[in-house]
Parts: sequence; C-alpha cells; structure tokens
Amino acid sequence: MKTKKLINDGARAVDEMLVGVLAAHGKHLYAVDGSPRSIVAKDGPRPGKVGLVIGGGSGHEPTFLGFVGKGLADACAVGNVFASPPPDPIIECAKAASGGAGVLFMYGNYAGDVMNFDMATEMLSMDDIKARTVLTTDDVASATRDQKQKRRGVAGNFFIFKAAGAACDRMLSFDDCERIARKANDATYTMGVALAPCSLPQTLRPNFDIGTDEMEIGMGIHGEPGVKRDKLQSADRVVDDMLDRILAEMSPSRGDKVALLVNSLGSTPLMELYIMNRRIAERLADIDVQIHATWVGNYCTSLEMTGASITLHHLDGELQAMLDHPCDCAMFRAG
Amino acid sequence: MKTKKLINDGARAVDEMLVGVLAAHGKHLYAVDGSPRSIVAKDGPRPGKVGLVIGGGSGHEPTFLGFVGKGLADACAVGNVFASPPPDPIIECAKAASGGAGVLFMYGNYAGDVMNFDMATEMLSMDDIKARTVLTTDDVASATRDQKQKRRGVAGNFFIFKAAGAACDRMLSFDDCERIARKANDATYTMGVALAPCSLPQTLRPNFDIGTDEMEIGMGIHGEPGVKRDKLQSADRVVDDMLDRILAEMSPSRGDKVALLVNSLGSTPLMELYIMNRRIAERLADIDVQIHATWVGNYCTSLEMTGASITLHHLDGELQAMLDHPCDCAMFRAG
Amino acid sequence: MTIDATTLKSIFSDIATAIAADRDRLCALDGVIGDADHGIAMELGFNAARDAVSALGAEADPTTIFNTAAKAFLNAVGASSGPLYATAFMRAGASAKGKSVLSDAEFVEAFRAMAQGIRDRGKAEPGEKTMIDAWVPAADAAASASAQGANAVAAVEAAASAAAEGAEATKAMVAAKGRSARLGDRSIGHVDPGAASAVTVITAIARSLTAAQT
Amino acid sequence: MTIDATTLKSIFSDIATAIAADRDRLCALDGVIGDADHGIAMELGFNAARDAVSALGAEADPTTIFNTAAKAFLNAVGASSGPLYATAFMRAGASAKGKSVLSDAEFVEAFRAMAQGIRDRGKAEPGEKTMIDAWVPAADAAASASAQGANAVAAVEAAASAAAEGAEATKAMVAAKGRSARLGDRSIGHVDPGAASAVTVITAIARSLTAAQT
Ligand SMILES: Nc1ncnc2c1ncn2[C@@H]1O[C@H](COP(=O)(O)OP(=O)(O)O)[C@@H](O)[C@H]1O
Ligand SMILES: Nc1ncnc2c1ncn2[C@@H]1O[C@H](COP(=O)(O)OP(=O)(O)O)[C@@H](O)[C@H]1O
Ligand SMILES: [Mg+2]
Ligand SMILES: [Mg+2]
Ligand SMILES: [Mg+2]
Ligand SMILES: [Mg+2]
Repeated sequence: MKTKKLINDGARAVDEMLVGVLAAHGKHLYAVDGSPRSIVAKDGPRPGKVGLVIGGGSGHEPTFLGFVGKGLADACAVGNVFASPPPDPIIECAKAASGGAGVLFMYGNYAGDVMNFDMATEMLSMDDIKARTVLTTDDVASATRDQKQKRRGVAGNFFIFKAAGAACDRMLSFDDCERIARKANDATYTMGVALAPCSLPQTLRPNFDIGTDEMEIGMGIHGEPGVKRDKLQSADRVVDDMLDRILAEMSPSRGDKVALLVNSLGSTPLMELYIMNRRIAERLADIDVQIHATWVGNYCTSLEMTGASITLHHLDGELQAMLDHPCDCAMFRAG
Repeated sequence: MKTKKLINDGARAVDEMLVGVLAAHGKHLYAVDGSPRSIVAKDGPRPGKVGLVIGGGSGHEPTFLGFVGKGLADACAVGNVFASPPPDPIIECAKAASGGAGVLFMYGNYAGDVMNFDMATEMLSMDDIKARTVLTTDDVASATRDQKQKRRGVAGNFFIFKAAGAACDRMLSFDDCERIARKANDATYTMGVALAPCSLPQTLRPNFDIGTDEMEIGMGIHGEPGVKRDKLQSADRVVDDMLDRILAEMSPSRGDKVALLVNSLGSTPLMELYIMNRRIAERLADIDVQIHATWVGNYCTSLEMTGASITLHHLDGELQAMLDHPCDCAMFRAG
Repeated sequence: MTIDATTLKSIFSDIATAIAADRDRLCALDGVIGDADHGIAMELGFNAARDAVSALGAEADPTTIFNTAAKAFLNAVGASSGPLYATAFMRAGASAKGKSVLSDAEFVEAFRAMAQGIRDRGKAEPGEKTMIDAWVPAADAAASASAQGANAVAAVEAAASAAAEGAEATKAMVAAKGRSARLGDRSIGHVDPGAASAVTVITAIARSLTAAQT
Repeated sequence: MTIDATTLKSIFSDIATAIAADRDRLCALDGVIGDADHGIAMELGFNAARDAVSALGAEADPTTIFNTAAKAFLNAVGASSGPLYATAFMRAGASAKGKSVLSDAEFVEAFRAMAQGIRDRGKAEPGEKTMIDAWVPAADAAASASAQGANAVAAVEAAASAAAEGAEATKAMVAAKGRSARLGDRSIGHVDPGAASAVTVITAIARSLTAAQT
C-alpha cells in the first residue's frame, strides 16, 4: 500500500518545492543564478559581515530554508529529501553569503553532510573564502553525554542557528560568531518521540515500522531508531521521560532561564503540542527554571511523521541577547 | 484500532491545551477570570474601538485562538473539539472586548455556532452591549453560488478576520467595521481537498472512511463530505481542479490583485504545499492575476487530517490596506 | 402518577446512562454525514445535566430542575445540540412554572414544550432531516395519546415509537439544516444522528417513567 | 583485454541498471538502521554518472570518464554516498592518468584506488559496518588475484565474492560510522545498506567486463 501525497513526481519534489518557495517568498529569498538549490536572503549578506550558511536534506521544512533571512542565515544549501546537499550548491551559497569576513557553515552532524560540506570547504579555500564549521549536536538521545560530538543535530538547530545568525548580524568577529555558535550548541538539548512514520516522496512507503500502540523515544528526524521502543503513554508521562533526560544533562540551577521549543515532527497537531507544553511549564516551574520564551509548532519536521520533540536552550546573558535579536525570515520572524 | 495521540484524556484535551497556550503566550493572551474558555488579547481591546470576537470549535489551531492579538481579534471563545462554544464564554469575550463602540462576532457559518452566538447576542443586549454578527462563508464547495449564505466558513477566515481586525484596530466606526468584514467575506474563496481523516481525542477513531487511493474534493474542516470523491491525482491536477472552481466564481480581471493562502489541514507537509503553490503561481501568472502576498502552512487545520486548501482573497485598495495593516498575535504576525 | 423531583432527577440520570451506552453509534452516524461528534456532545450534555440536577435538593420544583438542566447542558456542550436541548429544557421549565410536582398531563405538556423549544431554536421544518423529525412526531403522538386518556408512561411510549419511525424516515430525506445540509443528495440513505439520539432520549424517558411508576 | 572508453561507459551503464533493479531492497535495508533512502541515492547517482559519461565522445580517456562520473554522481546525490563514490571515481581517474585505455592490471589498480578513495573520504575502518567492509576485502581480493596473474574479469569476480562475504559479515557488526552509528547494539543483525549496494556495484562491474570480453 502506497502513502498518499500531493506531489507530481517524487523525483522532482524538491525542485518543484523550491519553485513554490520562491514564488511565495520572493521578498525574502532568491536562488543563485544557475544554482537553484542555493537559496539566499535578499536582505542578509553584506560587506564585513560573517556569512552564515546552513543546509541539509529537504523534508524538514521550515528547517532549513525557512530560517534564511535578515538576522538569521544568509543562505541555505538544499539537498534531496533526507540527503545532504552536494558541494556545488554549498559553494555557491558560501560565495553569495561571503562579505569578506569569513563564512560559517552550520548544519546537523550527519556523516553525509560532514563529507559534502568538508569537500566544499576544501574547494572554497582555492577561492580565498575562509569557511569554518560548527556542527549541531543537540539530540540527547543519539549518543551518551561523553560523546556529545557524535550526536545528531535536530530541532535545536532553531536556537543554535538563531544565536549564530544574531552574532553575524551584529557584525561580530569571525571568532566571536564561531564561539557563540559553539556555545549555543553546547547549551541546547533536544529529545524527540515518534508515533508513526513518514514516507519518502520517491518511494511512498512508510520509512519504519511501529506497532499501533507503540512509540519510539529518541527517534531521529529521518526515522533513525532511537533509544527505546515503548507502549504509548499519556502526554504527561512522555513529557516527563523526555524532560528527565534533558534536565539530567542540562542540570539547571534554580532561577536559570531557558528558551523552549515544542516541535511537531509533522502530523502531530498544535493541540497535542500545547498539552505537552502545559506539562513542561509545570515541570520547569517546579524546579524554578524560568521560561524566557516559548515556540510551539512545526519548526523541524520529518515530512508527515507523527511525533514531537522538546528542546531546551539554556540561556546566559549573551545567548539571551542573541535570542532576542530580531530576525525576519521567509518562514519565521522574531524580535 | 485506535489512533495514537500525545494526550492525557480526550475529555480534558481542550482545557489542557488552553493551559499550555497561556503558558506559552502569556505576553499576548490571558483568560477571563473564572472563564477559562474566553481568551483575550492583552494588547487588543480599548475604549472607543469596535471589539472583534471570534470563536468556534477547537481542533483547527492556530484558528481561532492563534489570531487573537493587536490588530486582529480581541478575544476568542473556545468550544470543544469541532463544537461551537456555548453562550457563556462568548458573552465573557464580548464583555472583555467591548470598548463601548460595539462588538463584532465573526465565525464560520455552522448551525451550532449560529445558535450559540445568537443566544449570546440576545443575552448581551440585556447588558447594553451591542453585538453584530458577520458569518464567514468562504467554502466554495459547500453550496452553489446563488446560495453563498449557506456556505461554510473555512480557512478563508484568516483573511476575513484579518480585514475586520485591521478595520477595528484603525478605530473605524461599527458600520465600517461590519461593512469591511462583509466585503472581505464576499471577496474570499476557499477550496479544500482531503486525503486522510483525523480522529477526535475523545474517540480515537478515524472520523471518515476513504480509500487508500482516493481523495475528497471539497471536504469540510470537520470531515464533512465534499463535492466529489475521486482517485488521487497529481498535485498539479488537484490544484487545477480547485483553482478552476475558485476562479469561476471570482472571475478576476487581468491585473487584479489577490492574496493567497495555501493551507495544510494538519498532516500535509510544507513540501507538498509549496509544490501546490508552484502550480498556483503559474496559473495565476497565466491569467495575469498578481499575487500581493502568500501564506503557506498550517493556518486552519482539522487536527491531523491529511489534505490542503487554497484560498484566494480578491483585493481592492481598501482590502489591501487592511491586509497590510500590522498585527501581532500569539501564533501569527504580519505587517 | 405524580412526577416529582426524585422522578425528574432519575429521568435525567437514565437518559445519561442510555446516551453514554449509545455514544459510539451516534458518533459513527455523525461521521457519515457530519463531524462525528454527536455522541460526544450528547454524552457531555446529559452527564452535565444529570450531575447538576442531582445536586439540587429534594424540594426543587420542576421548573428549577429543567432550568438547571438547561444551563448545565448548554455550557457543557455548545455545538448544535447544546442550544437545541437547552431550549427544550427551558421551555419544559416554563410550561411547569409554579407547579411543585407534575401530573401525567402536565408532564406530557412539558414534553411537548421540549419539542417546540427545539423547533423554535433550530427553525427546522419537518422533512429537513434533523432531530425535529423525531421530536415533532413524538410530541404529537404523546399529545394525542394523552388527549385520549393515556397516562404519562403510555404517552411517552407512544412518543418513543413515533420518534423511532420518524428517525427511520430521515434516511430518505435530503438534509436541509445543520452540518449535513451541504451534502445534498449524498445525505440520502443515512439516518440523521440527532434524530437517532432523540429516539434514545425519549425511549429512556419512557423506561424511566415506567420504573418510577412501579 | 584492453578496457577502452566504450567498455568503461558500458560498465557505468550496467551498474546503473543493476542498482535501479535493487533500489527498493536497498531502501528497505536503510529503513531498518538508517533513513530509508540509500537505494534512491545510489540510483540517482549512477543514473547521473551513466548519463554524463555516455555523453562523452568515443575518444574520451579513462581519467576523463572517471572524473565526469565523479562530478555527476556527486552533484546528483549529496548524502553520504555522493562524496564516497565521487572520491572513489576521482581516485580511479587519478590512477589512470595519462592512459588512453586500461590494461587488465591497470583496471584492477583503478578498482583498488576506488576502495582507497572511499576509505580516505569516509575515514571508516574495517569493522565499523560501512561500505568499507565490502570494498576493502573486494579490493584486496582483486589485487591478489591480479598479482597471481588473473585477468580483470577474474579479479573483479573474486572481488565480488569477497564483497558479498564482507557485506554479510556486517550483520554481526555494531555500526560505528554513518547514520546508524547512534544505534549501538540495535544495529546488530542487519546488513549495512552501503555494503549491500557495494556488492551490487562490484557484481555489475564483473558482469559488464565479462560481457565486454566476449
Ligand atoms: N437547525 C436545526 N434544528 C434542529 N436540529 C438541528 C439543527 N441543526 C442541527 N440539528 C441537529 O443536530 C445534529 C448534530 O448535532 P451535533 O453533532 O451535536 O452538533 P454539530 O453539528 O455542531 O457537530 C444533527 O444531526 C441534527 O439532528
Ligand atoms: N564514514 C563513512 N565511510 C564509509 N561509508 C560510510 C560512511 N558513512 C556512511 N557510509 C555508508 O553510507 C551508507 C548510507 O548511505 P546513504 O543512505 O546513501 O546516505 P545517508 O546516510 O546520508 O542517507 C551506509 O550504509 C554506509 O555504508
Ligand atoms: Mg539520507
Ligand atoms: Mg460538532
Ligand atoms: Mg456533529
Ligand atoms: Mg540513507
């Protein structure tokens, strides 16, 4: 049995999507001439500013390309569904984003992305564009604490890119932008849970099997298996399990501030996210952790996967300033 | 087989959602004391301003409560899932929204909502609050053209509320606010298509049956049957069918302007919406209709229903000014 | 028989029990031509009505009981059924005004008032495929049985059969009011959920009266 | 035998055909421990490589063919397989530098360079449950067969069997590189999709060479 999608041809889905994105968001975005997979902010790159280039596979919309705009990323290299972009569009993005002060590459820590961005970095050095890389590794479920550098980047990208984008927009030095990006990554913790799979447009088949009463705690945003398979629990219990894992790592002190993202993986509606948020707010109030700002909705999806993730972004004064810095993107505005 | 949801108890889902909404959006929203189903904009109602009260069943989030805020609705009465709110919370909303210049009730044209809001109107007249009603009837599929007053209100609410909210925010007279609201409704046309059902939190059962290769054109946002059941077609064909019906009614002239909403009913991801948007933009360019602004995403959902809707909002100078008027809501910002 | 507070309260309690047992069938019927929530709305409404009237003292008069039920039902439900049943109970309350208990004929009069309330609130005509198509024949049957000297039990039993026939007849109708009115001919062949639940409600009243009598 | 442009092009074409036929199995394998797209990536990549090299003239030298394939594969795919196979082809191109056709030994040398390219790019060690676990034993088997005087066909056939054994052995391994590295012990019992596709690729090369020889 095939899944149902409103598409024309699975193989053309990403390119057709991009045409639709540009048609909708021509005020914010354009594609590099001759490189339709390189999407650039109209009001982003400028001389002297560190350029921020993000990228990754498609299917996570509004991640990544929705976060391109003034105050956030300057450009986004777009891959096939759940596949890193190749070096060419990355290189074009870097050229478009470069203001002479260096280019920061930020993306989730996946083998494919690392290899492709690294190839692009090598090639760019021939063009005298200095690119540095900060990998996002916010997925608490994907490796033990002592192996944080092995973790995947997931919905926490949102806060990490936001911090780096603000640093770049404030014309901070290349070193400072990189430092803030790393700090934001270190301060960001995500846990996800999946209830039902998505399917790739090219195959129209569920990309994993799961029982009708099961959930997968720690599922990756491409359907990679997580830390455990369990019977589906109540929202409060699921939230507690996820938060316990996050808080054990973050170990906040009383009075600490966080920003919070309650994210749908695709099909889980706002009603359920807000029910989860109720419990999260209760739990954080119990330990006297202050929620500086909350976002709830579809921020980092896996096509139509059912499930949700919780991200805490542990703020200090500097990260809070970056978070509060305004941004204006095609699919996201803040400040 | 029951559907899977991240909830605690179906019967408490709406109330728990509202707690979560207020926890997330305390800067924008509060609930009337003693009336938790009456959600009010912190920065909305003020003396001399016509109050805009919207409302309807839950399960369509961000419609309705996401559109409460400065420049849009002053308050929202929240019903059970897919059920009109009773008169009491409507009355409390009207009192909170009232600035002495009249209160406009706006909601989708459903028998239940009409009866409950009408009862509230009767009761409010005893409190010397004048309430007038503008029903939204944008669903082209739900009655023939000569019976527009019988049509349902669906995703086009977004534009209609936006226009009315701007008129109220600009301190226009009660008559003008009502006139603009009616004009916006008359200028708004929506067609939806559903591929798979949602399920109510209280029953956890699919709320309609549909074949694995079928789609329902004109499906209502509560799963009410539409105008026809068909084999699923390509995105372009589906868009063409929907647009043909809309354009036949709107009959735009060359050079006319529209605003466009490509809306997910819940589970249909952005990738598919943008693929649809590509075709819509192509079609409108062909007939020389200019797209003044486009919104793409989850604006009026039916829990986790799979499907999408297209709304065209036919602009004249006045409606364009209303659309461009800034608003700042918990779940939506523009201008 | 005289119908007192205790009997009225047990009627609400028995309706709630019957509707709860019928919930999933009513949702399924509503799923076909509506939004699949009718059983939920009715269950919520009658549970709230039962709870509210059972909290009243034994000295509560019929009007207070009906009005209390109306308010509770309305605020628990909203939807279409909320105003329709709330108005039904308010009208029953008005018809019972000033009485401390109801005679058989007065109860049948209150029952008729309920049907009239639903009709006034919803402005539906018979034949438009709504609960009116069960309630109106039911009220007529009860009234004519009562006019012919039947007691309340017999009158409401006659009402229940008439409601059942009326509900069955909605299958052939094209919906013209309510959510399914947009279906046109596609609504033919399916029982209206509100008419179906009316049968459950009226049958429960008849049973409850029978039990109270013995 | 001498391996010329026509043979090299037909090799790419035969790999593309074999991979396309194997697509769904590879996606399914990737679904178990990865993101279910490996078949798609390989199909896209080899289709692009085939199309690009087939557009080259008959006078194209092996280096040009390999480099063209590398670029086409890379830009069509991205993902993990893109840089890995692109680097493989670039290394094969470098090993063939200056030659207008390849001898049996030179072809085997290019084949070894491919494995080395994958290894250098991915920095995976044997035993980490990646395509390396098919490619490294395959390259070793080809090299030793060639050293013992085998022709290209026999060498690549030996490579194909070694790859198949290597892929089968990945079942018992815990993934330490790539997307499935986060699974820990849960990756045990499943064949690595990249190793599985390597078998398909190498077997297709052997078949293609056999066909070219006759
Ligand atoms: N105007 C009306 N008059 C009488 N009954 C109505 C009217 N509109 C709807 N109904 C009844 O209400 C029923 C649906 O009730 P319910 O499902 O609880 O509300 P909703 O349609 O708001 O979801 C219909 O089956 C019909 O019998
Ligand atoms: N560092 C690496 N070295 C060698 N092979 C690798 C490495 N990382 C991943 N692979 C191979 O890539 C395969 C997955 O490829 P593919 O599914 O196309 O890419 P992605 O994981 O980006 O979706 C794995 O099965 C594995 O064999
Ligand atoms: Mg992939
Ligand atoms: Mg309803
Ligand atoms: Mg209903
Ligand atoms: Mg993969």
